[in-house]
Amino acid sequence: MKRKVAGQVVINEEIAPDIYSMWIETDLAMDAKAGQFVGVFPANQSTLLPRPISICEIDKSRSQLRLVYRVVGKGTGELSHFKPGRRVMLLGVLGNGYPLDKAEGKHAVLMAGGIGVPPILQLAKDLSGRDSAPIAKDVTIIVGYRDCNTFLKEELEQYGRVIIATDDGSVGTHGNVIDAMKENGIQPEIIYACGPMPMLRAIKTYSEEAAIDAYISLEERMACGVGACLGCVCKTKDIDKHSHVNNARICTDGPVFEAKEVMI
Amino acid sequence: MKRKVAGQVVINEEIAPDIYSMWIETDLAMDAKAGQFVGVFPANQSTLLPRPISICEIDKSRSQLRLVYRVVGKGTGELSHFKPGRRVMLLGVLGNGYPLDKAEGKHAVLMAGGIGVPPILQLAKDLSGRDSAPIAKDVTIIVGYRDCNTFLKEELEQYGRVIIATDDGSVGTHGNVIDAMKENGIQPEIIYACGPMPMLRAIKTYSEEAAIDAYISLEERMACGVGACLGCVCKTKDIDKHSHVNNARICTDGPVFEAKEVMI
Amino acid sequence: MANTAINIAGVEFKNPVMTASGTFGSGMEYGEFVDLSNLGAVVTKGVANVAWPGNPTPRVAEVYGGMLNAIGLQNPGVDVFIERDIPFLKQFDTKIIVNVCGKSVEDYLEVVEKLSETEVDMLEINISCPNVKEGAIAFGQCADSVFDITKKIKNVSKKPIIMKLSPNVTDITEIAIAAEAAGSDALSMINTITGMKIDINRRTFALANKTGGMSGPAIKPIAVRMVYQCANKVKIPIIGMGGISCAEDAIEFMMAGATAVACGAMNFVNPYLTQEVVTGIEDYLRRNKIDDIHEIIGCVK
Amino acid sequence: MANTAINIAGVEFKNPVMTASGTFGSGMEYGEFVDLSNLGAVVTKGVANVAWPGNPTPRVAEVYGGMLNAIGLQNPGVDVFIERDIPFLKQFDTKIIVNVCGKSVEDYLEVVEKLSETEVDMLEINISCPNVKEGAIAFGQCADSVFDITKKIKNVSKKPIIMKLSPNVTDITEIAIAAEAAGSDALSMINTITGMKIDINRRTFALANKTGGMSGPAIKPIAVRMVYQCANKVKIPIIGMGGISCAEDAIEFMMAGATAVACGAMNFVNPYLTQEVVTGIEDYLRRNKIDDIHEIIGCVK
Repeated sequence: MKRKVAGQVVINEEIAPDIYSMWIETDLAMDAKAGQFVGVFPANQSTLLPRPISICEIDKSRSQLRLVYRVVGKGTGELSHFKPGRRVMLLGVLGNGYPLDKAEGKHAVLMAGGIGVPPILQLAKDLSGRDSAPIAKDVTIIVGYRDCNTFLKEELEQYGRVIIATDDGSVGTHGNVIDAMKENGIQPEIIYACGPMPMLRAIKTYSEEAAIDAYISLEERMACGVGACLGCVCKTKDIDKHSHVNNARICTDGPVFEAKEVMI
Repeated sequence: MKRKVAGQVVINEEIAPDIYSMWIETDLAMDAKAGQFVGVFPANQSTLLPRPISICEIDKSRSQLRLVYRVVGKGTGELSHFKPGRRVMLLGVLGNGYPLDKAEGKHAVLMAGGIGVPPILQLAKDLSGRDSAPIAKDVTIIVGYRDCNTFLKEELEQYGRVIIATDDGSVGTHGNVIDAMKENGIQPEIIYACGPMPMLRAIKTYSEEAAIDAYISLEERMACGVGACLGCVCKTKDIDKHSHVNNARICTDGPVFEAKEVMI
Repeated sequence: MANTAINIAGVEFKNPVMTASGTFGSGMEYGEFVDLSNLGAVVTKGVANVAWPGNPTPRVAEVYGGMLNAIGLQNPGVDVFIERDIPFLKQFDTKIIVNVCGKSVEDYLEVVEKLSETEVDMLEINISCPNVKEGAIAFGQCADSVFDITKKIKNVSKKPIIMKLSPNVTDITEIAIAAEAAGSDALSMINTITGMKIDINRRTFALANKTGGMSGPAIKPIAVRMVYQCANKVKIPIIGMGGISCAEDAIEFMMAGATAVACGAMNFVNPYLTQEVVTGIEDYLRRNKIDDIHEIIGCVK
Repeated sequence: MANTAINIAGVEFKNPVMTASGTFGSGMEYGEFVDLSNLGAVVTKGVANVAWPGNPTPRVAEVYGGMLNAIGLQNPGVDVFIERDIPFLKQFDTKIIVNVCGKSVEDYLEVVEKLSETEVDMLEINISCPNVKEGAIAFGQCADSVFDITKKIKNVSKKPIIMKLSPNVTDITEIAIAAEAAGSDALSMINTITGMKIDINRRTFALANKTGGMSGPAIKPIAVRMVYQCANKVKIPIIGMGGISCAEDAIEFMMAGATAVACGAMNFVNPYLTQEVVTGIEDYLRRNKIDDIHEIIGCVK
């Protein structure tokens, strides 16, 4: 059941230049799944719409969600100044999340780039069975960064083999996550991904050529976050269930789509 | 020199229902005079203009200003939640203030009503010579309240005889400040006033009939606070110096006017 | 409790709170947050004779106190709508107003004729969407064309019609008068105001469509002014909208002359908004000892 | 340092940052906060042939992201202005643009003729103030009357003229084209948008004048859209304004096609705004390695 609720900041710290990690106590945690997101409302009323931020980690025992976000504008800039104890208004839980069962018994490769890395953490945890029974046979995590600020790397390493690609070559493969996959001879049986559009396009192409299932998480400017406004659509191969015009709503039909279903 | 500066909240407490007292550390205190005001900027960006709030007390030794305000809307409601240490943006010091020298050697009667009471406190202090040489021969303070919530009464009593009028008759004279003046046989030689328009009109009439100088502080919706926008004008007997159309600017030519100069 | 029921063109609404077209889908999504049976009416997203794919993305952008949208009236077409959305809405004890859009007069007439045979309560005719190339706003910016299309729709419609007016005009009262003269049963106003946002770092438009329709609290004073102007020029009821974010805003529109109000973009900020406005209006009436909501309609002159 | 000088109708401005008429007096008040010599130009409060008392109070009200004003062009008349305000402004190394208002064509012409004999640099003709009963906006909402008054003023003016356009029109490009065709040297846009606020507790209008002109960040997207539309229709330079609150906003207007910009209501919120916009534009150009501000004018198409 989606709802707008008040959460409370537990911790909010910079973990890399302009990258912040915030734990929020909220009962939305009880409903959350890897790959879903929440809308975080700005406190400053100059803008009003919730910012969609993907869920990085879910701690149901403490009823907390972790959001790892990049400061890019006024909204996230303001968020970065929220201190522990502060109230934060949330809309959630939004989106479909990653289909975990598709990885059963397979070698799952998780690919992410930049601020697409955070949602992969909860996914890696779930697939590797750290908190429950393992789902995937094996988990490899290939993550791309701009430079040596490889945030979340150590945490990801708890849940599988981590391979790094960097734009500037300072760590791991000099190139993108596909380059890193090939360089390391990784052969995915299923791919889960989140990151910038060029990366997702490359993964779509690769997965179609290799005939592997790939689930990618898309981003788009959103208003309502609940499927009402039709702001955040993505062209799809098949007709969408809402308007029957091959326009899926990223906020509700997604953000995770099977790569072959979307025209990106 | 007017300026926009950041002050810091020292204390902010409710002293009567919906009436708050806030001390702010700001170097505007060094320039401030009784009867002047500051513009307090909202933190919530839904509205933008500074709220004009009169100065209740000036502590130059600590570089602090005291504002006593009534919570009437979103802006003051927000202000009431400001905690010590919080930054507050101020525009000041604004307005002309009360002419203290006019009271020299006279029996000064200070009349105020409701949220017009606060500026009278610093004025009483100055005229009675608590912090410096006494100016007035004698200071009588007549203050009107709605009911028994006679905020600032004890503080005013340090600087002169205090007479109370209340709308509901619960304390002092049942009626307005003019009623209380007459009931107590007070004979002002000069009047300083601040409060609601009907009270100021009554004082204007009384002072003209009794041929006594009276200085009254006016209020009006303001935008800029510095005399540029011509929003807060008041009809005057003589032509104003700005537009030559008998419209004085309350924010700069006032807020304190000689009662006989303004058409209220 | 005070009476909050209002009547528009013979249709009785339990309260004056509606949803603004395009911000509430057909009610399914916000049905998770509010009980649609508590609303005066659900006004649906625009429906055309055939499915429309809408505009490319980005379709939305934030601006101070509001947003721009250029959805482009994506919709599944009237047949799917009749089969799927009307039965959904009929489950609730609320009135159904269907927003109708088109690229030509014939498009509008086709939709109106089909909806006339359904159980919907009223039709809101969108002649004011700024985000589609043909039709829409072009019909709504000139009194003569508003008169013409209103007359044609009124001739075929078996449901009362509400012409939805564009604020992007010199004198909205001329348009309102034309719609009334042609037989419109009510007016709704305002649709969005055309705006633009440029991303100075990427040096491009924030919206793929370049311009978009602005909504949200930022436009409320313009909307209130237009409702006031029109309410003093026409006799047909007005449904007021534009940036309503609380019951006080709704009451402001009603005091300006609106018989009913619609909550729009602010549903995105507060998904419980419609319900809160209903309750807030009741509270205001109680606090002010007002027995009947009609006492506040147009009470500020 | 990058070139920030721009030229409008032969007048050279050291930078494109001006003040919006009516928000900056004749510069005296804000001279306490900013050095007027750092600004491209000071655009004064409107000046009529005789003193105008303006409207009753309340004249201003707050709205979401902005304000409403109905000052009613209070001013001391052109004679006092010439004697007092021009000598004051001549002390500074900035250009002087005088905003001219009137209730009849003759009023405008009288002011223009008198100012033609002074040392001011340009005249901005206010045909778009929504707050005075006669004249003003009535001249500005119809292309024919804009053409007519522009032509008459141009015939007598010895100074270059800037027609200031109203946003309260269906198609602002028609008005812009008419002004250009009649010889206007430049355009400034937008004036305020007519709005209204009702105090639901007192059940009355927030402004004595009922309606007022809306300004502030809330109207910026509408202003940017109109500047963009006009810049793509006329060749004369445009001075863009409407809710500018920082250098980024100013750059947005310039990318939409404005040659210069004016800071208005936000001076009231940030009295250092004009100076900060000047500095902020310089910073943007440096950061983006742009040599000449002309590179960004109209760069988004």
